[in-house]
Amino acid sequence: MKKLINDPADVVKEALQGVAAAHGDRLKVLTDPNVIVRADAPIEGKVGLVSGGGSGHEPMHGGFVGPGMLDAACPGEVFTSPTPDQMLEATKAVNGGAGVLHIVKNYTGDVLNFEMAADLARAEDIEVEAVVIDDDVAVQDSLYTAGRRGVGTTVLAEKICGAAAEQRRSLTDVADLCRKVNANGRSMGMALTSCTVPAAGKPTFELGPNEMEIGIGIHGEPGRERKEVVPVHEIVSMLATPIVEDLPFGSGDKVLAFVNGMGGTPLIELYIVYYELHRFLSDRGIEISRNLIGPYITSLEMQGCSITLLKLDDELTALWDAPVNTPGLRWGA
Amino acid sequence: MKKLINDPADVVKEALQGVAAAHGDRLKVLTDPNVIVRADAPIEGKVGLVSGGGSGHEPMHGGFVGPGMLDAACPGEVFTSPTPDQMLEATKAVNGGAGVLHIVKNYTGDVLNFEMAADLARAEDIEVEAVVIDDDVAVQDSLYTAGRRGVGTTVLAEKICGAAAEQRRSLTDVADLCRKVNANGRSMGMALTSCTVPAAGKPTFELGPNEMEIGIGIHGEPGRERKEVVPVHEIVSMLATPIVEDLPFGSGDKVLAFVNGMGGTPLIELYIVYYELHRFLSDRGIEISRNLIGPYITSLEMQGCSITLLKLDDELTALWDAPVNTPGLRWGA
Amino acid sequence: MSVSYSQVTDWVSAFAVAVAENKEYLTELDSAIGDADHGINMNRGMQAVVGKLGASTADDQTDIGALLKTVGMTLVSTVGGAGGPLYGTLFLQMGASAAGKPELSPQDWADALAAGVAGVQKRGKAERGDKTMLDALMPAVDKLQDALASGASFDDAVQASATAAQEGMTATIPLVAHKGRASYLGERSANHQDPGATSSWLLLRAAADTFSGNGAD
Amino acid sequence: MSVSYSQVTDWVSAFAVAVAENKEYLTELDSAIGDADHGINMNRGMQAVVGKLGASTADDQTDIGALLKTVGMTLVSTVGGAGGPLYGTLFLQMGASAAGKPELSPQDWADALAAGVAGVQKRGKAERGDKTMLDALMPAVDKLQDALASGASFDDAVQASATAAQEGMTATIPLVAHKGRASYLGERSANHQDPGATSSWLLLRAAADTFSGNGAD
Ligand SMILES: Nc1ncnc2c1ncn2[C@@H]1O[C@H](COP(=O)(O)OP(=O)(O)O)[C@@H](O)[C@H]1O
Ligand SMILES: Nc1ncnc2c1ncn2[C@@H]1O[C@H](COP(=O)(O)OP(=O)(O)O)[C@@H](O)[C@H]1O
Ligand SMILES: [Mg+2]
Ligand SMILES: [Mg+2]
Ligand SMILES: [Mg+2]
Ligand SMILES: [Mg+2]
Repeated sequence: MKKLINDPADVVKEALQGVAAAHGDRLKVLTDPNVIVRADAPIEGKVGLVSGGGSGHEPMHGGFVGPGMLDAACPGEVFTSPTPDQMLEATKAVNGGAGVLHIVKNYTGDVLNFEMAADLARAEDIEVEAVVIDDDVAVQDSLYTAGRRGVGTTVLAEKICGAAAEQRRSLTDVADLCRKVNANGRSMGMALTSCTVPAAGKPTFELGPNEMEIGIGIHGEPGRERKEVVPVHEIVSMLATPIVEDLPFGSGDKVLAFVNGMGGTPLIELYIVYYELHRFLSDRGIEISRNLIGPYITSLEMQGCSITLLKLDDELTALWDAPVNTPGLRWGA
Repeated sequence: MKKLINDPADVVKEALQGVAAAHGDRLKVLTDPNVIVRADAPIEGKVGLVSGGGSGHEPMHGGFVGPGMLDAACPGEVFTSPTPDQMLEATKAVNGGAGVLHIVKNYTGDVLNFEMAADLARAEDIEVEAVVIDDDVAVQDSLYTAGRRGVGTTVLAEKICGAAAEQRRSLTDVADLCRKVNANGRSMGMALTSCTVPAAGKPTFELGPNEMEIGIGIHGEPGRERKEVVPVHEIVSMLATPIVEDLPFGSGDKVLAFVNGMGGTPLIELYIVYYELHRFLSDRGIEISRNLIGPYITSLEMQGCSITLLKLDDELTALWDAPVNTPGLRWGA
Repeated sequence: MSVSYSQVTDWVSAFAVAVAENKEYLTELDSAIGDADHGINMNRGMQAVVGKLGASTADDQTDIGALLKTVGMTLVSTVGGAGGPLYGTLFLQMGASAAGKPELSPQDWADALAAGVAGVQKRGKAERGDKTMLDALMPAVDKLQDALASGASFDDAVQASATAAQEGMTATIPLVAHKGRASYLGERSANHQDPGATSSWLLLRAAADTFSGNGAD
Repeated sequence: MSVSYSQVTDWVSAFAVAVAENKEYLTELDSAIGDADHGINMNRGMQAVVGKLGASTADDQTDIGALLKTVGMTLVSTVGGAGGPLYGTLFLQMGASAAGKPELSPQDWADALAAGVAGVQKRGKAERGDKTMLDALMPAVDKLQDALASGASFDDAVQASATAAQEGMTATIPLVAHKGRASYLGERSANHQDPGATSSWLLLRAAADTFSGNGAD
């Protein structure tokens, strides 16, 4: 394992010290337990937005803390959901009296830890709502499973709900909006190479020199199937077809197209993916009216990409366009 | 070789089509020859800023075209300097009557092609100045060599000169400013893994499972030496020591610290690098007053990082802070 | 025959040792069907527990319930993932069941374990056969209760309980996961042993080793 | 004995074939001390040249200078890197030297090549011994001039010139590069053959093959 780290056990701690050193002017980094908070939190009368999850997906979530997006993020160990005390601390730190929304990706660990934290926060008289994001079409939903995973739509939900919270919308409103984003967003990813959890010291999985994994999870969990690598236009079709069929997205729809890099993917390749996605959607009469291209929800050094489509209406579009000022996503400010 | 591409020969073309599809509202993408231009170019009375180089370093340079930064970028084939006809076309497209500055990284190919282009542009009565960036301390300068390579300072020069050009400073002024940035910027990089040029189909170089290359070039050219991988605090010292000693940077200096990812490096690692760099500089009384952390001048999927330090004064700081609105770098707009 | 406060401490310590020894193995199992962190997570948590218990200077070692709650709270705040809330809940509910008790009778032990496992089931909403830690824990509880009901010695009962956990663990191999990260694998999760069931077997084996033979008095 | 318009075309085509055949080899050499693109670049350029010459319907094949200029311009606008301007300049300067000529005498050929190589030197500001294409080109020009001056046949002169290029190419192996990307390697650039010198040898060998023996008339 070759990484730019010191001791694997210190990865999260030292990265947070880096965040504190780099962005101390606008973010507070709490330790014991670890929380990244807007420097100006809590904001009186504003719904507080809290998310969190395992580390290794940067810039998500810590890089999305700031005006117009999250109020706080709870970084867990690498690929491990954070603990309830982190979420409780974050919830208290951002509670400006209008309640706190927990944006939770649908993984058992995230859900369970956020549940415990919400119970603890409510016991301290903080109003908490939780919305679970489950947008990954790779693994089909069923009564008997933990449900779909939460992936790319999380980034979009954090941005859009962040904008709504800045408008001082109520907790119920912002939570409903979050559910609406989740209901209109679909994602699927793929990997060309594995990632390596620092504490594990070796690749999570092995892919042959000509293999790819379609439907990969952001922790390197395997997905739908392992295949021979094919030209990217076929890969885009393998990802976009189930996405489009699932919602479904159809002719006349306007979408936000999010082409995400898994962490080790050259940006030039993501633009080729975007080119193919643009063609794929044009052929079906689906119009891309907004886009986001880059590594925003990553899996350490994994090479690969994911595609997220979010059906847009005027409300979502306006909230997407609203100013945001975070280390990871910034415009209009 | 596993990549998200179709035919290796079409990588640059299709990525540019992706750029056109994604950013057509604010960028024009010319083909034959390939140039990325601000949609509103040429701007009457503003010095035009043109840069360019091989592709594979994205977002540099194409991602830096827009208000407050470049007016046009010329993308060559992967890791291959673009051709004079591209630069001539770009120069003509951005010439608003105040002349055009070519920002050239110091590689023989870039220098020669930009020289030919400048000759051609001058023959068409366009005033052209060229500034060559040569900030890489990895390879020492000497009378007998082609000189130092141009790396991270290029990004900073494009941002800072872009801001100056927006203020309608003269070509001489902006060119002098560019030389000032170059004179005050120093960089050095390292690699944990190789990159693979799509048309070559295999890694440019091989590093053992425990080896790293110190002083790597952004095209995978070897640098100073090959070593056993060590903890990142030692790596930062190996990169920052020659940088600090070269200018030299000393106690009381304020700097912009730029921690750059080579394309395949997880962001969490770059924050650890930043943490170590912050400690390294603090120990020497050097104050980081601005920072930039992320993959901005990349080498395809190479894992590794580079550090750039730029000595700041009030002028450079103000120009750095000025609004910029490009796909790759954006604030205040 | 009963379980003393210090034996409960010994059990927790023995589990910590077993987790440390099997850290790579548990992570390996998790990388096949999950996200390669179960051993790392459990070890981080159990090391924190060991630190906590070692630092505790309470002379008053009379409340096994309080001890188990401390273990549970420590796991909840250091493990993360699914394992943290689930093992945390297991110990918290065992602690509630054993609240105030200076020692546990065989039936107290069985009741506490049953309460803990019921807590895991309630928190995680999984069923037996979902390929989770419950597949080791539930047979272990059943076997323990049955053995005690049929008059077996405590020694034999805890041994039988550990064996049932082991069988339950092994039985996860052919199963298709329906809960946790492995569930996303569908059919591909079969032919792999569940990491959580494996750590649960270590937990029950540690109990058998600590409480039986010259371990128990 | 002279070089006709169609022989010049043949020479250019033969060079294109040689570059295509040695594309991987040239790139391999460049990856050892440069950026792994020399073969790819030169091949892209020479394929464009072949396309251009094939498409040209000029009946009027009287101006070898114009032909060489077209080759040069095509290389300048398709190769990029250092190779583009350098090989482009080589052909452009050869074209200037041969301007208006329908055929080239041996001395015309030698003068054209000398002009091209002088152009390369002026553009790239490299010296002999800097481990560049000049280390193949300059000995080739010298040998060609010397051979003709000492009364050798054109056949022998072009063969001698190619041999000198080959020797110059091989002599780049121990050299430490002072120009181009390889210069950043310092001492580590020694023990590797320069890719540009290698493509230049292919150029001169193509000339020898095309102009000598039954090639030249
Ligand atoms: N809903 C659930 N109920 C009971 N046990 C579960 C549940 N989900 C997961 N588990 C157990 O948790 C184990 C994984 O724990 P761990 O790797 O620490 O957490 P994570 O899955 O968050 O990475 C699984 O092997 C399984 O035994
Ligand atoms: N200044 C120079 N003068 C002459 N030849 C040079 C010079 N710099 C580089 N070269 C030649 O160019 C070759 C490399 O060409 P190429 O790989 O196409 O371009 P780049 O170095 O830009 O990638 C080198 O092997 C060397 O022979
Ligand atoms: Mg986990
Ligand atoms: Mg090159
Ligand atoms: Mg796990
Ligand atoms: Mg080269």
